[in-house]
Amino acid sequence: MTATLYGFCAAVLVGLGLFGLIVHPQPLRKILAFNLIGGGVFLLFGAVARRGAAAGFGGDPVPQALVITGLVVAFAATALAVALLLRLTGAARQAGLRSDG
Amino acid sequence: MSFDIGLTLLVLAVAAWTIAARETFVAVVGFVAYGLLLAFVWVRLAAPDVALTEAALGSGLTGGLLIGASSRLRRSQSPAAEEAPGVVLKAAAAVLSILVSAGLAAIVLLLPDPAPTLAPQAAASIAATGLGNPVTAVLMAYRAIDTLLEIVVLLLALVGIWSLAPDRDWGRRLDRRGSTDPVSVLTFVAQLLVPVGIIVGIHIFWVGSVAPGGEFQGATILATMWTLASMAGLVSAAAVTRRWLRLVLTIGPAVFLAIGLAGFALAGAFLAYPKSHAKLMILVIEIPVTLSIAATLALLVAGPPERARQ
Amino acid sequence: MSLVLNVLSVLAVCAGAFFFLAGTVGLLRFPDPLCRLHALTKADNIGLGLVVIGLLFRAASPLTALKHVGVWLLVLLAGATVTQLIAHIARPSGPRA
Amino acid sequence: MPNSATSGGFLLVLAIVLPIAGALLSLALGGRHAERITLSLMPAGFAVALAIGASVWRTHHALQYFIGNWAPPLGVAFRADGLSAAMMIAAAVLVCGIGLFARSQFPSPRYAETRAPLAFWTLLLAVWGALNAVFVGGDLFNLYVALELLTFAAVPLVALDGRAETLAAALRYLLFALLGSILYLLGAVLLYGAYGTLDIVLLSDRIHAGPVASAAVSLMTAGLLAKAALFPFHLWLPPAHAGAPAPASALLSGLVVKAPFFLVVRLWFDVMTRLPEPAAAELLGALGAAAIIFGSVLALRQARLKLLIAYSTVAQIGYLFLMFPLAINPETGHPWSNAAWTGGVLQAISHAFAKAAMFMAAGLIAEALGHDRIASLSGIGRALPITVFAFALGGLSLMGLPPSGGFVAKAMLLTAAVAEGQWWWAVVVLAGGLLAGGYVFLVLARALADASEPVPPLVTISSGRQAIPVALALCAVLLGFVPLRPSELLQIGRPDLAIGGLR
Repeated sequence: MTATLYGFCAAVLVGLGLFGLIVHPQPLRKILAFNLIGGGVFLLFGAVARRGAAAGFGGDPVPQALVITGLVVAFAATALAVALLLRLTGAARQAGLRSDG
Repeated sequence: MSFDIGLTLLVLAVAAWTIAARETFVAVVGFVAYGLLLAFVWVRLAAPDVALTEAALGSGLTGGLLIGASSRLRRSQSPAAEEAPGVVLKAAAAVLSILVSAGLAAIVLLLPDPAPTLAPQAAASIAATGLGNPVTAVLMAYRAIDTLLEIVVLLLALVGIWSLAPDRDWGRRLDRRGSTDPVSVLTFVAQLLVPVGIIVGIHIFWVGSVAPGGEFQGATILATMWTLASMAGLVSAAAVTRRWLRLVLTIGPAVFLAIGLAGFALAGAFLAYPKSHAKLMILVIEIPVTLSIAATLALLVAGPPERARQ
Repeated sequence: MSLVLNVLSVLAVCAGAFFFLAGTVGLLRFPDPLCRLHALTKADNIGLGLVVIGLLFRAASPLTALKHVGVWLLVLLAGATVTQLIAHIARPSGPRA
Repeated sequence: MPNSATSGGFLLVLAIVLPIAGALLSLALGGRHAERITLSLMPAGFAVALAIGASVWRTHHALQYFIGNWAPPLGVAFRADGLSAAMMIAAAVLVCGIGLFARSQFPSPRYAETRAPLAFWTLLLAVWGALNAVFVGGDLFNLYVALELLTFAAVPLVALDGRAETLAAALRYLLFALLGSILYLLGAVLLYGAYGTLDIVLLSDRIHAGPVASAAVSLMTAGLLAKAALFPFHLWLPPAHAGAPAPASALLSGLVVKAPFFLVVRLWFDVMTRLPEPAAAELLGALGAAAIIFGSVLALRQARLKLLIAYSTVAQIGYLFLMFPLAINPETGHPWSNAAWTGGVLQAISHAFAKAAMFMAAGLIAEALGHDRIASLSGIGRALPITVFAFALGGLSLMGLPPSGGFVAKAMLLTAAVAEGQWWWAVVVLAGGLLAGGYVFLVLARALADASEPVPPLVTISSGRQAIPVALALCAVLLGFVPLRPSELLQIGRPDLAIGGLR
């Protein structure tokens, strides 16, 4: 029951993130929305894991472990995207200064 | 159950706020709260290992990274206004999102009952790994190849970030902006907190073989402590060209690979551990891996080597 | 005996929750950043302290109790630091140059 | 599929471990060593790919390996069938060619380490390892990690020069790729929730038609299409592929976009063996057709050579997806559906060679002239005849003229379309060929024209560097001598059902 509830929660989170990804023009907001979707997808893993509780475990450890891997990958993605964005902002500003001056 | 319903509503409200907020900075703060709430959800889903990772990495380190980015972007905001999305686009996006959510929710209801699970198999094989925490067994034994490749993913992200450095700044130290804060409170608290945090990080890593925790969670805490210390001006990163830094970064995956290859000879397969020494070999992998992950995460947050701009 | 402990525990946690509520109301209603910070720290320091005291009555082992107190101390430390830093930026004369 | 590891399975591990270890070593030693490590690993990696191909060919069975002796569903399997082997060999040849070609562009620094060479050589090895991981992955989540490995290695290659345009292109590429990954992962978790395994072979046994399977496969396919830049997800590709340095463009356009396509093939032909989805296959075909027409027309209108080639990639990716409506047939086991499948795969491989050669040629032309404006190419044919020859040979394959791999691939698609009575796909193939002829001719006509005004002093290009694109383009031509029928190597290890129509 809990698993189903959080499964619904995950479904709505994915939708919310997708909406943000489409409507926000700023890249940082897109990165944020991507992380929101990620949270939803990982939560779905959690719901699936909870449904698979057996053998004395509160949840299926396989999807739980996959989430940990996924979270680390998502962090790396965010860090790379943020670094690209900051560098792009800097480069664009320099290019703007040069064309102004 | 009512607690779970309340928590769900709260998570959704914060998520919606994050999307709806006008200011990016506000949205980022909302995201940090969202991550912390998700950590609670993970506890409710009987996944304490994930809860720790979510709190430390998904909310903490990611949040710190995004807060830093949003404040830097705010300072350098270009006057040209971003084009706002039209009503049609918004409506279409809303319809699409609602359809996706509804579809996913329907599928959640359609999942088979009883659910298929690998928990019994994971439990049956755990003795061969010498571990007590099934999640660690999945990460370090059953699916060790995923973990190995994932560490390489982290390193590649770092190479990617470094490759963004201006050529003239290659070989410089990674200066953090505003590091020497005149307010000494930060320095004071860093001196107090960092040793505690390091102990907590090592503890969380160490108990990972039998209890919730592990190398990723521990490494994240260590990385956070390094970031805090560098914000307070207590430490500063070495130049990216330093040989010892490169060794720290690569020693973890290198040992992982080496022991994996040794598995060919010792246990008949890549990344297989001989039964009698499985736990020891996993530990031998985990210690350098934790070190490498911590260093990589900290440097990912620090960004490319760049001259500090005034 | 356990009844007395339970009652004490519930009372302390409720009192803590009240401070959190008051702190939140203050955060939302107070006029300027310094007042808001003041309200917030009350929730963090006293509210969390009372909740921790309430949980101490139910702690399974001395080690768990020690961890509870450790959490409280760390939150106190972090709260005090962050408040100090925010106040520095937010005070009427602005941050010291 | 045997239930245990096959002999020679360890080769699959080596195919991934060698480049990954090399990338780690490059990063650790840095400086002057990165290039040396990459170049010295190339023969070994190439030999491993050949050994895998030979082993698959000899035993007529797919290679299989269980990592750590943990059998699926708990563990992760690597498998290499004929398709994997062919892709791995193609990737090895291309990576070696690109490595040799890039030596003068990313030279080892004499003293202090410099940024771009370190990043390029490390990332080149990482792309290689990631591609091999995609080609041998037998587990959907392991494939997710492999795809991310590929993304993180490929994106920084776009922005190596640090200009604002390429940074913007890289950021857009990354955002599309991340959306693709997360959709793929969403589909994977649904499959795990429904069937309790992520292993491709086990899944193909357990999966049955229903909303869960359809939703999961649609989500995963959509995510992969975003990464493969199939129309209408192609927006990120032209600026990224045109903005990257020439060797990186060759790598990205030739190989990196083929990895998600490869996974769509895996998903549709190996996971969903029992779920023919004609309607969805028609949709994929329609998107492919739109990509062919749209990409070709846009390529014709480009003023810059590298952008023209990048838009041509958009079009050529479209051909790959024509194989879905032609090979997934309502009347299963149509004798020509197998030819369509082979044609699609052959198109992926021959386009890889042809496009890499063309991007290299364009890079050399831009280096010699200092620009790549098509309107001012006159005289370059006289200055760099070998390079222009390589471009023309590559163009042959794009147009689908004999002898070339592109000809065989498109002929198979065409014949399958006619034989199955789906003539509209044949019209698209022909129209795409004509348009490709148009844009290749546009470039060649300019390049071969005599300069009306004196050509500005050119940077000299060594003939050794010019030889590499020619060699790759010749590989694309040699593929034209593959017999016009379902290739035997590619059929090894395919589920029995699909082979039904062959014999």
